[in-house]
Amino acid sequence: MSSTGSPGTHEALGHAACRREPIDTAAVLRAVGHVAAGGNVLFVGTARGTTDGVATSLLEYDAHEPLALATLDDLRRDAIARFDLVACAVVHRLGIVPPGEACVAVATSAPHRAAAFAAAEWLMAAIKRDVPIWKAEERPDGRRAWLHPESAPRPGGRP
Amino acid sequence: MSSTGSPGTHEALGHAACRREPIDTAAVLRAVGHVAAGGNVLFVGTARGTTDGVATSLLEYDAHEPLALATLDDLRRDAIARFDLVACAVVHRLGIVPPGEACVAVATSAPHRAAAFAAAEWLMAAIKRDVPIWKAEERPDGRRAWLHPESAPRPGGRP
Amino acid sequence: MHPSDHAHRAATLRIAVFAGMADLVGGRTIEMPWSSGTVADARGLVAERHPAAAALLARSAFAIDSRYVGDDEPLAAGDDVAIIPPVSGG
Amino acid sequence: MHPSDHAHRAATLRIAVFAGMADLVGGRTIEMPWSSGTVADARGLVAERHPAAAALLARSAFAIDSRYVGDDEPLAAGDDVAIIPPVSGG
Repeated sequence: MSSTGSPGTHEALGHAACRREPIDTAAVLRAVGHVAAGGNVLFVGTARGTTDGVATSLLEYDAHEPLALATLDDLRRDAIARFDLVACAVVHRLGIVPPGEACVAVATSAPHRAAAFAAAEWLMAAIKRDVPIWKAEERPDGRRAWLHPESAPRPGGRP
Repeated sequence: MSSTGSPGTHEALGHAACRREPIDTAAVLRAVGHVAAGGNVLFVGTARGTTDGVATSLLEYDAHEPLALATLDDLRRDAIARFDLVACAVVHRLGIVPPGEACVAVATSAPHRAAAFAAAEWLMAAIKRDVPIWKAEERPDGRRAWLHPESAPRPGGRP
Repeated sequence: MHPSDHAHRAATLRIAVFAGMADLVGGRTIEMPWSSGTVADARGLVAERHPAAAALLARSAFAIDSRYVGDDEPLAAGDDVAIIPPVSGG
Repeated sequence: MHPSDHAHRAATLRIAVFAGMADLVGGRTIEMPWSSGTVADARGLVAERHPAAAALLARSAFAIDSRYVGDDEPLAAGDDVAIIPPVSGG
């Protein structure tokens, strides 16, 4: 992991992005590397081949891209402030995602590991709750269903 | 992340290792990739440039290698069983580690993210508590101090 | 009375829709004649034109220029309007 | 009485040491004449020969063949013995 930037630039370290190509997860982890950080966590959400016992041939993600990107970056900066991170990066895949490939990657770094773990877990929960991105699961029979969970609140509670 | 093995081989997925060369952290993450896993966590502990405000020029790790490797593999298998993981891998660096480089890398994968996060945190705490590996911090003045924490129990409580 | 009913020269309101909402309305943009009105008025019009989308619409938010807005917010033709149904990313 | 005192033909016990313990005893192996005895006996001998290491030794475990053993465990010359001080990996 390489050293980047100086301690004074912590708030700006890392980035938020949406990509239609495969996510370079190693690059997401590298983006949070810093000599001030001893704990580095990378979470990668991958498309499973089955969900609740039903085979999934592929996933598709749709998004309100400008709002999704702004929300991802807001959450990234929130995570840095809440958990006193050295850096934080997040990349979400859009479009078709075959089984086994990465849908989302979140990386956090902090002086010690507890903050890096807590921030990555918090950020993943926040992304699933707040970012205007939607997933469809396509079954082998070709049926594709967009997920708009009944249990989810109307979006925008966190503007 | 690639699919490897079949669901029946979960217990064996992943590996434990000690290395005197830089750790390929992306390879550690790849080692736990599987289509049955949707949540993948990679923790990387890196050598900080400062500890408690004191500059550290480098770290050195010593180990009882056979016992360290056996303990790492026991803990890896424990983590798989406790958290119902798809796979788990762990690599610890030995010898001299310059600031910014990885000292330890742990990867976990599970159907959902909560188990992958919990297992990685548990495994890191267990490694720090149970594995016969020791760290020395060298200051810029050349003094190198091996750490044998007063607060730590006598090793072997977990044979 | 619909906002468009008393528009002598009705302009067009374009609303971006996504995911399951796009499936339900049969496209990624809803276009409606529009002179003036609020988000609540737009909700009513969309539900009337696309009854199959009414239930999901009731659980959705509106955004203008990448900012969430409430039902009292005025909408003008030309605004960058989007309907944001419950999310499922990550 | 030390186990070695009544050994007519004393063999050698080799104990691997690491990290701060190696610094304190001045090497990575301790060699002592040995006929028979327990881990407790070996502890006493090491502390006597290396007083500077006594405090850390008291907080350390012994292992034979990569298995932790208690103070009552018998030790034989030729056993693969190691002293394991409190750990600090990760």
